[in-house]
Amino acid sequence: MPLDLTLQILTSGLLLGGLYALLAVGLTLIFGVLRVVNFAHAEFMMLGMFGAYWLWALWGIDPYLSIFIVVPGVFLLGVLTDRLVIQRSIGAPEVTVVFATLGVSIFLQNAALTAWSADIRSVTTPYGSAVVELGSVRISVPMLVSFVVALAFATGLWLFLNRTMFGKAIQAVAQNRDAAALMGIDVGRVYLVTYSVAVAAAGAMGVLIAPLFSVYPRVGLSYIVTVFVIVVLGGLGSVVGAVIAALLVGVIESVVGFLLGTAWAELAYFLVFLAVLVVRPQGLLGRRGAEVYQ
Amino acid sequence: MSLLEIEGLRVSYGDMLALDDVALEVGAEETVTVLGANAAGKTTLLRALSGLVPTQEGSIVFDGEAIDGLPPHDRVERGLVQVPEGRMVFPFLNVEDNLRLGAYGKRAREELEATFDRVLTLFPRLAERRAQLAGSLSGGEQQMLALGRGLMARPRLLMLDEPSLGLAPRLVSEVMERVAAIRADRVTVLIVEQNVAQTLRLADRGYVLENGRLALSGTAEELAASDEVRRAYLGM
Amino acid sequence: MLKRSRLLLLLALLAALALVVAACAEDEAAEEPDEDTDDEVIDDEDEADDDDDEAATGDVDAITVGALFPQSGDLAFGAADALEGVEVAVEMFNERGEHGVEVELVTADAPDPSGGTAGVRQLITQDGVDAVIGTYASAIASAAVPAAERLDTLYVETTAFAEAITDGPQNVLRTTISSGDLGAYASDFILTGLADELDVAEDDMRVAVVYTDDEFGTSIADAALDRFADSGAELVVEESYPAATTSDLSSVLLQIQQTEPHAVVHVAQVPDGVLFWRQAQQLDVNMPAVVGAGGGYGQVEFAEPLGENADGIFNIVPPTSGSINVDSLSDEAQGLLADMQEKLDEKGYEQGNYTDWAFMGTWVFLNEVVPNAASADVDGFIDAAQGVAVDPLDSITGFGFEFAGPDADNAGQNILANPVVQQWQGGELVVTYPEELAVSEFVNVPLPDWDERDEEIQELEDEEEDE
Amino acid sequence: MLGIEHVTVDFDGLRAVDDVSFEVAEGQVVGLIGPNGAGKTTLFNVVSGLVIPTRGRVRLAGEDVARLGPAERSRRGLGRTFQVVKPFGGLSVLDNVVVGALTRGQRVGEARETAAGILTRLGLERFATTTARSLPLALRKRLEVARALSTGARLLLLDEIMGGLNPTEVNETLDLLESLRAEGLTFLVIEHNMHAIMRVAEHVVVINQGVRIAEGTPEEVTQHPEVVAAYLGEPHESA
Amino acid sequence: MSGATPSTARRAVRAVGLVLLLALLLAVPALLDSAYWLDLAVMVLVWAALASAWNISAGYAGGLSLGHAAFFGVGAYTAVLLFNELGVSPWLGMLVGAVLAGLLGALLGVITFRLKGPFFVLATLAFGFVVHILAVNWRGLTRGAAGLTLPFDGGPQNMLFADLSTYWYVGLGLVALVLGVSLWIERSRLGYYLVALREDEDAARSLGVRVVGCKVIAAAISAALTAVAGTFYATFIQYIDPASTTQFELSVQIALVAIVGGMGTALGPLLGAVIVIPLGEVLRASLGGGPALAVYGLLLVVIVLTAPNGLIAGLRRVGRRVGVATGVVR
Repeated sequence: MPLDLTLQILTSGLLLGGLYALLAVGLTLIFGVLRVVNFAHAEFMMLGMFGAYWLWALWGIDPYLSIFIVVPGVFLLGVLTDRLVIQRSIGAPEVTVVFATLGVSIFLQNAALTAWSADIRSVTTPYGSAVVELGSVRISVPMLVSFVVALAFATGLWLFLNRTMFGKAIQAVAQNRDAAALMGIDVGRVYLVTYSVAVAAAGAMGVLIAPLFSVYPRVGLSYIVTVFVIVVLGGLGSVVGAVIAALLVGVIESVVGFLLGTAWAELAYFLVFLAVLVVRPQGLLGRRGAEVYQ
Repeated sequence: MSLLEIEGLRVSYGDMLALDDVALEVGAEETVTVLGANAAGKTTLLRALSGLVPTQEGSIVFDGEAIDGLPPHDRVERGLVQVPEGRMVFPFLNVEDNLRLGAYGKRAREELEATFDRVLTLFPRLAERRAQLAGSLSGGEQQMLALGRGLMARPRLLMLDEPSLGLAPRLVSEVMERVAAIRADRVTVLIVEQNVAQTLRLADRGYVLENGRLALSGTAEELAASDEVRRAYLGM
Repeated sequence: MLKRSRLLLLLALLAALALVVAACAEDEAAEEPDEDTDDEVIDDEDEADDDDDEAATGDVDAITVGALFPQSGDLAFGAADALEGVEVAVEMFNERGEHGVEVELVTADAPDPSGGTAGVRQLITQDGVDAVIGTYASAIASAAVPAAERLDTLYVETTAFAEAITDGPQNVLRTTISSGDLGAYASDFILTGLADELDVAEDDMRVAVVYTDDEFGTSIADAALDRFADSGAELVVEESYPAATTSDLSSVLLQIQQTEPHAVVHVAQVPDGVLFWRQAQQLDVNMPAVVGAGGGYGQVEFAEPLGENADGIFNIVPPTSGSINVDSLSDEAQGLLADMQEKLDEKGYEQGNYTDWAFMGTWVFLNEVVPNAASADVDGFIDAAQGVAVDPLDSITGFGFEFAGPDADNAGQNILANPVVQQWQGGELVVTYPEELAVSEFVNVPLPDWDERDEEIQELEDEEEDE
Repeated sequence: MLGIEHVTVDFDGLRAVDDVSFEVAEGQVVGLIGPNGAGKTTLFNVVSGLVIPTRGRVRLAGEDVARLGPAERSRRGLGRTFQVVKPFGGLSVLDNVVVGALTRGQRVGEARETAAGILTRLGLERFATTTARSLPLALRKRLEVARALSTGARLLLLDEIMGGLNPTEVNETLDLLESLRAEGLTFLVIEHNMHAIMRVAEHVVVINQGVRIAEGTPEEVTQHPEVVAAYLGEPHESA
Repeated sequence: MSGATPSTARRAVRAVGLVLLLALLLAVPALLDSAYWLDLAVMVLVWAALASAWNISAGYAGGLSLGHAAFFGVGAYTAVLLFNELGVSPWLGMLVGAVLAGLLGALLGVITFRLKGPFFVLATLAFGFVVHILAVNWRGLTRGAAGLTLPFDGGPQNMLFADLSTYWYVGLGLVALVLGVSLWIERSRLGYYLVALREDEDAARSLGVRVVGCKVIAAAISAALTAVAGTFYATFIQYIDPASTTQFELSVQIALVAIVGGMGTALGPLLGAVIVIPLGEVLRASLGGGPALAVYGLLLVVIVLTAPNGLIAGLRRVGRRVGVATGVVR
C-alpha cells in the first residue's frame, strides 16, 4: 500500500475515533461513577444534532455558535433525566438499572420521531466540506474541530477529575459510595453532575458533527453500539482507556473497512467485543477492580 | 445536655428487622462503646446514625436537633462523622487526597490546612506516605488513614466502627492509643468494637446489643465486671 | 406444590386439546376460504347482492378491492401518496362508468410485515374484497402477498420494488418495476449511453458498485452486478455497508480513489448518500459518473445539502408524469393525467411519485383486467391480465403494461415497466435518458474534478467575506 | 478427613492467610479461633473452594481437591455455613433446604421429605413455609446449618453459628453438634463464644493476621501468651 | 402445615376458574369475529411464548439477555430454509431449529456464565448483533435483507394453514408447551438450582449446585423454545427478513413484555403479552408508530422503577385482597 494512502486511512480512522471518544468518555464516566450503562447516551447526541439543525434552519445560527445554546439545553435535559429516572434506579434491582435507560432511549428516539418525523435533514455550512491539507493527507475541517474538542474535553475532564476537589469527590464516589457520603460528599449531587456533564458532552458531539452528518431520530444507532464496544475495550469507568480505545477502534474500522469491507469490520469488532468481555471483562486497558459490579 | 440522643430506633432491610427499639445517649466529650456479637446490629446502628440506611421508627437528635431525615452529607456538616468498618479508604486516590476529601464539608474546609497539619502530626506515617495510593498501604496504615480522614471532618461526635478489625496486636494498641489521643482532644467518641477489653478501658460507658435489641448498658466498669459480658465476649 | 401439578396436568390437557382442535379445524379449512368470502360479500354489500350471483355466470359487474398501505408508523407519511393514487383511480373509474362495473374500495393499515399479513386477512375474510392493492414498502408486500395467496386472492402491487414479490407467488400482478430492473437498467445505461457519452468502449469500462445491505440495496446491486459480469466491463470495487449504523465511508471512497472507476453505482439511503458525497469532496475522490438507483438519490433531502455539487449525479427510477416530457404522451394519456390532477386538487391531495405509480397501476387493473375477467377471483383476473397491452405513451407514467405469464420466472411482473435515467440539475431531477422521454440534455458528464469545483466554492466564500 | 497444607492467600498484595497448615481427623470437632479479620473465613473459603489459594493445598479425605470447584467439593461430603448468612432469600425455608438435598441425587419428592426431616431436627419445622429472608437472624443461622446438613455432608465447616444466640439457644446448638458428632460427622468450627468452643472442641487452632499462632486443646491455647495477646492486644492483666 | 394445603373452597374456585379460562381460550376464534383481532390474538400468543422462553433464562436464572432475537431468527430461518431448499416440513424444521438454537444458547451460556450485571447484558447484546450481521450479510444462505418467503404449499403437514383459527390453536399449543416447560422447571431439580443460583451463587455452589451446567441448560432450553416460537412466527407470516427476526429492537421487546408482566414467574410473561401487545396495537392505531413507541419507552421506565416485579405482583395482591374479602382465602 502506498504511504500516502496508508497515512490517509490512518488519519481518517483517528478522526473517526475522535468522534467516538466524545461519546465514549461520557458513557464510561457514567458507568464508573453511577454503575449504570446509559443506553440512552446516543439519544442525547441525537438531540444535540436536532438542536443544531433547528437553530440553523429557523434562525440561521451556525452550529459552532449554537453549541453554546444547545449544550446547556442538553445538560438541563440530563439533569431532568437524572432526577426522574437515573437516581431512582440506583440501588434498585438489576433489571431496573439495565432497562430504565433503555426505556429512556426508546422514549427519546420516538418522541423525536413524533415531533420531527422520520425526515432526514442536513445542516449546510460553507465549511462542511472544507479540508486542511497536510502533505498529501486531507483532513476534514469539521472532523478536525470535533477531534480537537473531543481530546480537549477528555483532557479537561481528566484534569478536572484529578486536580479539583469536586473531581476527586467524583472519584471517591466511584471508588466507594458509602465512604464518600461519610466524608460529607453529597453523592446525589455528584451523580447529577456526572450524568448531566456526560450527556451534555454527547450533545456537544451532536452539534459538532451536524455540519457533516444528516439528522434523523434514529441517528444514535450508528454510534451507540460502537461506543459500547469502545467503552468495554477501554475498561468500563476508565476515561483514559476510553479515549485510547476510541482512537483504536476508529483506526481498526478504517483499516479493516478498506481491506475487507465495512460489513465484515463490524462483525469483527463485535467478536472482539465478546472475546474481551469473556476473557478480560475489566477491558484491555482498564484496571482490575473497576469491573466489579456493585 | 446529651450530644446525641436516640429513642425507639427501628431499622429493617426488607422484611428483616435489624434494629428494634434501640435507645441510646452520648454526652458531650464522653466516650461510649457499643458491644455485641457479629451481626448484632452494631454496624447497622452506625449506618443509621450516619443516614446511610433509612430508619423506620424512632428519633435521632443530635445537638438538640432532629436529624432523622437528613442526607449523610448534612449530618457530616453538623459534625456527626463516622469512620466506617473495613476502613473504606479510596484505594485509587493517594493518601493526601484521601485526607483532604475528609474535609469536604463546608465547615471543615474552612480550616482544612490547620486540620491537615494536625492530622499529619498525629499520624506521622501518613505524612511519609502522602503521595502513595491508599490501596497500597498496609492494613494498619489504612486504618490510620481512615481515622485521620475522619478527623479531617472536624467531628463533634466521631463514630468508629471496629477500628481494630484485622490488625496485628501491636497495631491494635497503636490504634487505641490514637483513639485515646483523639478523645483527649475533647472529641466525643462512639466506638463499636470486638476488642472488648481494650475498648472498655477506653470508654466511659457502654451498651450491649443482642439481635438488634439493647440487652445491657452501664458504665465501662460495670460492663467489664458483668458475668454476661465476660463470658460472651471476653471468653472467660 | 400439589396445586402446581394439578395446573400442569390441566395445561398438558390443554395442549393436547389445542392440537386436536387444530387438526380438526384444518380438515374444514380446505373448503372454507371460498365460502367465507362469498358469505361476507353477500352480508356486507346489499347492493352487490344480485350482481354477485351474476358474477358467477360470467362477466364481473361489481367488485370490492382492498387497499393495503402503511397508514400508521414510520412509513405512513410516504405511503399516503400511494393510497391517494388508488383512491382517486377508483373514484374516477366509477364516475366514468365506461365498463359497467361498480367498484367499492376498502382500506386497511399495514405498518409492518406482520401488520401486512393481518391487513390482508382482515380485507379478505372480513371485508370480502376480491383483490388487494398495495403496498408501498417491500418488506410489507413480501409478507402480504403470500398471505393473500393463502386465501386465494389476487394481489396487485403498484409501488413496491422487491424482487421476491414476483418470484414465486402465483396470485400477483405487479404494475411497477422490480428492483432488479433498476439495477439491470443502471448497468445497461452505464455500458451504453454513459460509455458513449464518456467516450469509453464498453470493454474498457471500469465500474464500482457500492450499496446498502438492506433489501433495496442488495437486490438492485445483485442485478447490476450480474449484468456487469456478463459484459466486458471490469468491476473494481464491490462494497456493501449497513445504512443504519455507518458513520464513515472513507474506506470505500479511498478504494474508489485507488481504482479510478469510470462509473460508480451507489444504492443508498439519504444520510449515507449525503455522507458519501461530503467525504468524497473532503478526500478529493473524483468520480466521472455516479449512478444512484432511487432511495436516497431520488430525494430532495439528498440533493439539497450538496447544493451545486449534486449537478450531474444520475438516478435511475421508474418514470412518473412529473419527470418525463408529458407532451410526447398520447392525447388520451394527457387527458387522463389532467383528470387525475383535477381530482387530486379537488380532494386537496398533493401529487407525488407514488401517486402516479399507484394511480396508473390501479387504473390499468380496473380498466384492462377487471372488465375482461370471466370471474372475480384470482384465476379470472390472472387470465384476463394476459391480454393487457398498454403502450408506454398511453400511460401517464411513461411506461407501458404487459404482464409475464404464469409460467414465467417472474409471473405477474409488468415486463414493460422500464426505468428512466434522471440527473440532478439545478436542484431538480430531470429525465435525460432515454431520449424519447428526456426533458433535458446531459450535464456534467464527466463530473468535474473537485479542485475545479473547490475554486468555485472558494470564490463563493470570498464573496461572502466581502459582504 | 481434612488436610490444610501451607495455604497462603494474597488479596491485592495483602496477605490474608499466611502459610497455614493443620489437620482435622475424622469424627473430630476442631475449633478455629482468632480475632476478627484474622483470616478464618478466608480459610473456610479456601477449603470450600470459593477462593483459590495463592499457594498450598487442601486435601479432602486424602484427595487433593485443588482443581475442584465448590460444587464438586460439596458432592464429596463437604458442607459449610456462612458467617454473613446467605439464605436464598426469596425461597421458603423448606425450599432452601431442598436445594441441598437435591444435590445428593434425591428426587424432588424425596428431597422434600429429607428437608422436612432436617427442619424438624433443628426445630425449624414451624417456619417451613416462611420466606427465608424474613426469618430472624438466629434462625437464619440455624437454617445455614440445616442447609449444610441437607447435602449429606460428612465434614461441616461452621462459621460462627452461635453468634447472637442466647445461652439456652447456644446450649441447644451444642447439643445438636454433639449428637451429630455421635453420628460420625466431623466439624471445623469458627466461633467467638469461647465457652462454647471449650465445651465441644477437642482441638483448637488459633490464627491471627493470617498466621497460625497456636494449636492444642482449648485449655492449652487459652493459656498461650500469644493467643491472649492476640485477643486482648496486650498481656492480660485485669481478668 | 395447615397453611400449606389450600382450602377446599379455594381449590374449587381455582378449578372452576381454569375450566372457564380453558373454554374461553378455545372459543376465542368464535368470539373474535374479525380476522384483524384474531390475527392480533395469534401475535399475542407468539409474544407470550417468546417472553416466557426469555423468562426461563432471565427470570429463573437471572441472566438479562438482550440477544434473544438471535434464537428467534435461528428458529425462523432454519425452518424456512429447510422447507425451501430441501422440502423438509416446518414441523421437523422446528425441531432442527430448536436444537440448533439450543446449541447456540448453550455456547452463549458457556462463554457468559461468569459475567454479571451489565457485562452479561452487553455480551448478549453483542451476540445478538453477531447473528444479525450474519443474517444480513451471509446472503448466499439467507438472501440478506431481501428476506425469505415461505411459499404457500398448504396443508397441516407443512404447518401452513389457510384458516386463521388453526394458527390460534397451534399457537395455544405453543404457549402451553412453553408454559408447561416453565412450570416443570419451577418444580424440578433444575428450577431449584436456578433460583438458588440467582439468589446467592456462592451459597448454591457450596451446596453442590454446578453453576456452569445449570446456567447452560437454562440458556439452551430458553433458546430452543425461543426458536420454536420463531418457526411458528415464520409459518404464520410466511415471510422473514433480518429486520423482523434478528433485530436488536426485537430482543428489547421480548424482554419488555416479560418485565412488564413479571419476571421470574410462570404466568407473568403471559400476562405481559396479553397487556403489552394489544396495548401497542391500539396505541399505534390511535397515535401512530412514533408516539406508540414513545409510550412504550415510558411504560418500560415507569414499570421498572415502580414495579420491578411486574404487573403480576400487583395483580396477585389484588387477587388476595378480593379472595380475603369474599372469604375464599383465609
